[in-house]
Amino acid sequence: MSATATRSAGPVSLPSHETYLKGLTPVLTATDVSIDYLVDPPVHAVKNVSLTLHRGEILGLAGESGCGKSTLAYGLNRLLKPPADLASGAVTFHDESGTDIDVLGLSGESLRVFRWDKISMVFQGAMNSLNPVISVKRQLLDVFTTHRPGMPRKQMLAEARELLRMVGVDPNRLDSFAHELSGGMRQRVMIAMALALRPQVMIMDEPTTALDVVVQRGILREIMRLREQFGFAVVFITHDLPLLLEISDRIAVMLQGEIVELNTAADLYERPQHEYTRRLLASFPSLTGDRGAFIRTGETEGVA
Amino acid sequence: MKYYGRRVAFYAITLWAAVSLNFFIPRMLPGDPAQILIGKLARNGDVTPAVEQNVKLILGGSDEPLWNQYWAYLNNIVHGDLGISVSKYPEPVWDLIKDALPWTLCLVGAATIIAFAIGIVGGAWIGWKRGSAWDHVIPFTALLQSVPYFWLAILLVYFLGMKLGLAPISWGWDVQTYDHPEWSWASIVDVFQHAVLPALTIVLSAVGGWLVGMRNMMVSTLAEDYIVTAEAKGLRPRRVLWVYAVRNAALPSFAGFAVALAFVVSGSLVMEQVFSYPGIGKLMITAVSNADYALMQGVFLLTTVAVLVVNFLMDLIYGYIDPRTRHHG
Amino acid sequence: MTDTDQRARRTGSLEVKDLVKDFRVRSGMRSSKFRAVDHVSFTLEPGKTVALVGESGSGKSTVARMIAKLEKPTSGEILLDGEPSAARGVALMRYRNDVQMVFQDPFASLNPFHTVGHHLERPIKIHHRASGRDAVEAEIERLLERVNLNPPREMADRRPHELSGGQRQRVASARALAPGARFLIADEPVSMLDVSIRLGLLNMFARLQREENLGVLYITHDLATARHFSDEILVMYRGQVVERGPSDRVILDPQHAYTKTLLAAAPNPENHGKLREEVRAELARENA
Amino acid sequence: GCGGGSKATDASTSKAASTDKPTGVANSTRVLNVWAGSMTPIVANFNPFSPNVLHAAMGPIYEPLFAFNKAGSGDPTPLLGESYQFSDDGKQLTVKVKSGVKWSDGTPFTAKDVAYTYTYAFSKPSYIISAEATDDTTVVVKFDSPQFTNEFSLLGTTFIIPEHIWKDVKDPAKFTNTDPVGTGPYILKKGSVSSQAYTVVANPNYRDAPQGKPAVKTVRYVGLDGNQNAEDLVKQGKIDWTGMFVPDVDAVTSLGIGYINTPQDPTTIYTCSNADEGCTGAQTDKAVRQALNVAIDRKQINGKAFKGLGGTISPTFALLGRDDKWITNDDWKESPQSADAAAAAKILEGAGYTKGSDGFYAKDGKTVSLTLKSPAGWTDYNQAAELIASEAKAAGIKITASTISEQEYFDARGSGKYELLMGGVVGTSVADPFQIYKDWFAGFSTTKVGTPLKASTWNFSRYSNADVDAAVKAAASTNDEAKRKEQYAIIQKNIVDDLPYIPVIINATQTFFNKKDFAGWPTEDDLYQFPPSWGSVSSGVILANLVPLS
Amino acid sequence: MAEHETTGEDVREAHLVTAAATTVDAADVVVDGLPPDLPDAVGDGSLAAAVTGEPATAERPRSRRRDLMPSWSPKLVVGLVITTVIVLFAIIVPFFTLDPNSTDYDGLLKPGEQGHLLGTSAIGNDIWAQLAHGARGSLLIGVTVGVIALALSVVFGIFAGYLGGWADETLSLITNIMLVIPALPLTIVLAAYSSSRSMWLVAGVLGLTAWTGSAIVLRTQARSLRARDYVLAARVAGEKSGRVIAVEILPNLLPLVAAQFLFGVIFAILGEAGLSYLGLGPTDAVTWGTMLYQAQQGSALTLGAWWWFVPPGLLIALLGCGLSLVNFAIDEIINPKLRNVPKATRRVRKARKHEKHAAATTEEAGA
Ligand SMILES: Nc1ncnc2c1ncn2[C@@H]1O[C@H](COP(=O)(O)OP(=O)(O)OP(=O)(O)O)[C@@H](O)[C@H]1O
Ligand SMILES: Nc1ncnc2c1ncn2[C@@H]1O[C@H](COP(=O)(O)OP(=O)(O)OP(=O)(O)O)[C@@H](O)[C@H]1O
Ligand SMILES: [Mg+2]
Ligand SMILES: [Mg+2]
Repeated sequence: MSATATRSAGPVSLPSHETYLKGLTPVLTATDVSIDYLVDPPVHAVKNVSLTLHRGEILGLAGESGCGKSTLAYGLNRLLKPPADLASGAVTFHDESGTDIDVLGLSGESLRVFRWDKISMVFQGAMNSLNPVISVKRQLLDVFTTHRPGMPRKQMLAEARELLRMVGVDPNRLDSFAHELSGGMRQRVMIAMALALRPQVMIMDEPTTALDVVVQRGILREIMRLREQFGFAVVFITHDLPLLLEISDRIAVMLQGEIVELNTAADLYERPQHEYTRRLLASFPSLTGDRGAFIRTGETEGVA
Repeated sequence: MKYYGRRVAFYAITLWAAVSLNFFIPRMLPGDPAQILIGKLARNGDVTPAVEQNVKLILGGSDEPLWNQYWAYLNNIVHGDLGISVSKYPEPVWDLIKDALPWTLCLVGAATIIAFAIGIVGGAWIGWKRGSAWDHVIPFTALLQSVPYFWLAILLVYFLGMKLGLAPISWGWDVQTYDHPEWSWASIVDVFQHAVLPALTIVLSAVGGWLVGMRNMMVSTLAEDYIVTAEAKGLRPRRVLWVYAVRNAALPSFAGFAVALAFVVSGSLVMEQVFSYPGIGKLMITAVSNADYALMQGVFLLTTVAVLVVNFLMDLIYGYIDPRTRHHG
Repeated sequence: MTDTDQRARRTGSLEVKDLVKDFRVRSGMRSSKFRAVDHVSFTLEPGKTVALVGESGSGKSTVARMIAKLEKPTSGEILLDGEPSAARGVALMRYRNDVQMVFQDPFASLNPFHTVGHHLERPIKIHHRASGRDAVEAEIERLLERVNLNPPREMADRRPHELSGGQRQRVASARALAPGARFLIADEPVSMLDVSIRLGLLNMFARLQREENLGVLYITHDLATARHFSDEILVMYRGQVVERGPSDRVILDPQHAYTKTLLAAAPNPENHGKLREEVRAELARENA
Repeated sequence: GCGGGSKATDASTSKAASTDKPTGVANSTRVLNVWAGSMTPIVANFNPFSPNVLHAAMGPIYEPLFAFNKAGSGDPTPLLGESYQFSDDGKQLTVKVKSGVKWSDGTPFTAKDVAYTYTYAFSKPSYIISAEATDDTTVVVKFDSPQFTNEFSLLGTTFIIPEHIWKDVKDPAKFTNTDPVGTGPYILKKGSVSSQAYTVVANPNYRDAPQGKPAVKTVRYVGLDGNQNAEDLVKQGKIDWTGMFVPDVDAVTSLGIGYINTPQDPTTIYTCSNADEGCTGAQTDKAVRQALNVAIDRKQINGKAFKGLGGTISPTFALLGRDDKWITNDDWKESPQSADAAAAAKILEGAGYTKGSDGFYAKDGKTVSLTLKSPAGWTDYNQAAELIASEAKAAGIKITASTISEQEYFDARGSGKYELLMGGVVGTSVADPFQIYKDWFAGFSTTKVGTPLKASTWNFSRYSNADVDAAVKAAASTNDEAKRKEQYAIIQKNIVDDLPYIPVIINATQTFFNKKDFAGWPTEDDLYQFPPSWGSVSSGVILANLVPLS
Repeated sequence: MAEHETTGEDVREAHLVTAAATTVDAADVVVDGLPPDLPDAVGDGSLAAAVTGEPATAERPRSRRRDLMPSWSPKLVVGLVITTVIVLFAIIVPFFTLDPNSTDYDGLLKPGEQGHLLGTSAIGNDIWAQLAHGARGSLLIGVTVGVIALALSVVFGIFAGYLGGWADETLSLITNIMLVIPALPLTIVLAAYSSSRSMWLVAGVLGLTAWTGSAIVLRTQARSLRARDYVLAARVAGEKSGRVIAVEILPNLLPLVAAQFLFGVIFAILGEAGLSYLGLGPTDAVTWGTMLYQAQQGSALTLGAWWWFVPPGLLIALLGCGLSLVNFAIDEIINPKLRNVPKATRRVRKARKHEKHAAATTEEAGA
């Protein structure tokens, strides 16, 4: 079966990729992660995925709907809920301090303390990630009260305002509730919240789907800026390949639970190795370029 | 503004319709109150001619056209006059209601609140522990919920009251110690003791509904993205449970709870009958079995107004409970 | 209806004139008016595609819904063959004979309870495209074949959840074609689908359009497909049409500021790495 | 229900209070708790003319002139009166009242109060022409016709009210008299009326107060909403005296609770019997009533529905034991006690009925099918009705037993719109069935179907028979026993044959009382008064007679 | 233009229903939800298939009707078993019992005495026979009320919700008035209105007061369904309102309607018992309510005749419990989270345990 062949081969990549990796320090390493959904019949959503995220890099994760992108992201952060079950593999977090943390070995209190502080996350449905009946302020401050118990309240407030300002939301909106904010603002609030503890890794699961292209652009720009400022690493998940090509350093292409190609953005665009990547790229018509393959089959010159 | 205009119009129409129904329905009932009163008196031996004469005198004169009666009735209601009870002649209906209302409010109200509280907290817990052995509580609550109320009450009286002597079985307070309940510690304790069995009956049969509802809401809520987010934020589980999940999950129950509270004023007919509890439900039974229109209307009206008022209050305050409804339309 | 009639009718156009739609929005105690569509006019010609693009909430769907008679315009007219269109009764039925709509979400626009056959059978019967069991079945098969759902007989017996998203969208299209419509309103017909199947579907639309000489209103966010699949592009912004023109002209040489913003925001693989550079430069400037 | 019935009592014993006085504990503070059938909520009303008057007003607070003993024959006990005398023509009554009696507010009671009561506009019966106090202890009442038969009503149920208070009452119908002034052994404890109970305390001005009466200083009347509730409280010792139906007497008496059963009131099947007055249904045919009369199994009904506590009924409606002397034919002593389907069949077939394939008799193509209604909650009646339906079926008569609300019941009864009802006949309070004949069987005591009965008439069956009417009139105008008996023979012959009320049983009248803490209760041997707590007048006499033991 | 002001009030109205009905949060109802076991978004997968040579997603063709059936869970099984047993009891057993109204037997026989399986009542009715006939009576009333309430709630709920505008205003107003009027007293008054209360009358009266809660739930759903694309699509296709409701909307509300129906049945059986307790039950039929009433009136408990008092109450509770359990299963179809989440939790816990166990054994083996 072709799937097996691909797996044994590992993700396709170019030698230049190796060059690119030199001089980077890893921050998160996933080895051989497999995740199943224990439904009837079981779904093998992620199959033996290995991935290394480096400090300060934006790693794009692309692939069509249902290929296991979100599942993998949840797995990296130990957020899988039943019926998902991380069947095998290892995830290691390489802390700034130099210690390595076995993420899968964490549990209870140690896991709780680890979350958000080291890895934070912006969810696919960020629209729904804010509790609708609790004010933005409380949800933001909760992060501080839990993870920075000693912090004076005043400072927390100041910090919260600063965070909102950074993502381009009026700090006065702190007392708002989710429904009082537009979709874009909610996304930004979530990004602010994810930034609160200055984590070393941020996982963003389709943070801009369902948004207007104009709004989306604004948010992307914001993320890029913040990454430049704080130097966190980002796993950016989307099925919008053109978008990824614009913003990411490296791109992993997922197909049916496996990473089939992992390459720098430029290489991937210019020299796609895997058949699937090639097709994927081909399905985006060019906006400004010539029509290429996308001649309207219906075009009838005669009538026009 | 138009929206509120419509709401007010709605309340006005509902009130009018309910008030009118209250007037017409009892009048369609068969039965001559005088006959009923005399018949009842005769069950206990002789009825003196003087008494009979009195009965006829009291109950003789409603030969007026229904229409006139209706206007008089509306007029009286507007003036806060609920009329005079026939079965407890010449006691004004309002006085009867006034005496009964505190009992009903305290007992049924407290029981409703307790049932709700247990339901919400228990439901939250069972929902939180979804998939665990706690789920097996659900069928039992279903069973309790389906038990005929009076059957349960009678069993409780029989076992807890009679066999074990754990709690008093009649009345709202110990009439053998106090002519009226007093503001003394002992008397208050006594009133509480008398509320134990009736309240237990209500709580047992009502808790299941809240519990299951809350548990289901809880399970759905826990699958929401914002709960996952809260967990990802590394919040303590207790905080996730009580601050992030319970509040959202309990919201839908509040509207139902408000309505339940409103219906508290109509008392609990069956329970009050079983325990000779001096509440509104008892009045209703008295009214129906004596064709006491005025009393019946009084109780109906009270309930209707209570429900409307609670609905209105809910309209006003729901925004504060649920910020989502606060601003947008 | 004779063939000649049919052909004669095919020449008419669907004209939208000065369409306005106000919504009442309630906020707390007050209710205010909100103008979702503000004096929009355009004409759909047979065999032509007009694309309607614009930001989210700019009123595109509202226009579509008004044309489909799901929403009543506050003012303005919808003229079919130069005649005002009806809002109810037999006349509405005739209008619907000619104007059909394909909905955005193929997962929501098919009733999960009914078979594919049912979805097609109803419009055929309602609009008297065929009568008698066999004729209806033949018509269903013909429609399914038109949209490349093969084998049609087997497909007709399936229920929506047994179909892939692309297949569902095809069923939805077939349904819209069933009454023999001349104009098709397609409200983001492919946005819910994976990139990998979008093009196929768009091509199918284009083919059907050519074969049936359909006038199509193609509503989308996706400027690239708007450019490639339409003759004319209208750009909507806050209820108004701010720019219109031949598709290549609008995309390659935008005039209105909003159109420019929109184009700038659209992801373009050719721009890879550009955003990062921009941001870096910006930060460097700030720090300096 | 609070019906009853039992074996006939030979309790026609001594007249007044027992001679061997139980010695009690002086100054006991033990409160006597009574349930006299009041339902909650209790509303203060001590106007003896009000239909909603509370029990304590009738006997314990207000008294009539004499106390008639419903449970025995014999002379009435003097209360406020001392003696009375009818003129020979029965048109004048002279009463001597006690002297030295005071109202509970200290005002002296005189014959003037009695005269006032008899002429009080609100309570005056129409037949009274005048009542005058000829001196402080004598009252002369004049009537427009012989009133021998109203002796009980005039002397035994008319509560004497104080003129000095009532003359100021503006609207007697609305007067609730919450500060009652009476002559009885008790006065209302101020502020004690609540929705659940009220308390009366010894009247310091009571005429027997110097003798230490009443010895029970405080009596509390409670309200309860059901027999079950009351029974439980009796068992718990929280109620000391009540009269109600309890199916399992042993369970109560085994706890050391005193018990007496004094069946008094007949239970019957009311039939709307008179087609001339507008009755409809198969029961208007005498044959059907007669068949039903022999088809029912009275023994079974007593055993099952009345737990064997009912008394045997006589079709003459004379109370067996007490009124034996008024039964003019030995054949009419008892109604048949067991079912006789064959006899029923004979009667029906004789009357032209034929049995259909469904097992029920029919005539002219119409099956005999009747509905027997009883008020919901009157268990003994409900159960009896079920039994009757089942027994009638065996005799080929189709009866559907159904329960209805009290209001429907009373309405049906009053208006005559019914076929069969389970119903009680109020037993006479004197040892003479006359009152029943007059009120329940006389044609002048009824009206057409659809019009409610007039006051004081109870002929719900719409029975009307010229012979009976004449006999009733003749009996009313004489005080001579033999002459009356002649008339009774005519009445009895007719009603035993016509059966407008099909006699079923004499209801048990059960009384439960606390014999541990109180003595002086009526007993089988000394049935000095009708024992149940709800008895009007009698309850006052009994209370005054009780002594606390603890 | 009422049809546009849909958003705000529904949030509340959805919950303005009986406690039991709150088990369904209207916002969460996925009436036309996909079979939850299947992946939500099934892509065409044409590309992926082209690449890997296998279909992208393994689809299990399941018929829609099967999806509407609750999947087997212990709750459902227990609920169905209880309900079925009682229904069969009501249908079959009455043919083989003594006459429930016959009083030919001795009173208060203990269970087993003189061949009476459950003894006799005070007046000698065979309790077993009464229980069986009572089951029939109670169920008939329950089902009748369920049907009446359902019909009314469909009219007042679905029609109102779908049609909107004035029709909605009027129908909702009636619903709200009915909601405001206290049901039990109204029932009493209506029941007292007719002097001979046949079973059908009692059922009718209960039915008239039982529908409001369902109507509100259904209305909220219908209002949200009204805006569904497939309903709009049907309108664009030219379907008439009546057909849209009957063919497009109703089928998707089936689980909800079924749940409301079951609630109606439980409500009716309990309501009938309550009415009977107050002496206003049916007069021409044996039901569990009338049995309880007679037992209570006959002081069954104080007489020690538990076999007279306990069984009818217990059967009511059991039937109610059975129906509730079935209802829970329906809730789970309407809101798959309810079923899947707890089930998933159990599965994963089991898998973990299994893994641990396996790990332990391998360790042991290694040692
Ligand atoms: N709770 C679940 N139970 C069963 N299968 C699930 C569950 N959640 C996800 N899956 C399956 O796991 C696979 C991967 O899902 P995942 O959500 O990770 O996809 P994705 O790549 O994030 O897709 P999208 O782009 O649509 O977000 C899919 O086939 C999906 O159907
Ligand atoms: N029923 C309604 N009531 C009130 N406002 C509405 C209603 N329907 C639409 N609107 C508002 O009208 C505006 C236009 O909506 P419309 O759906 O036409 O936008 P759109 O261009 O299709 O957006 P999208 O690209 O997101 O689909 C939006 O602001 C929307 O909120
Ligand atoms: Mg995803
Ligand atoms: Mg749109």
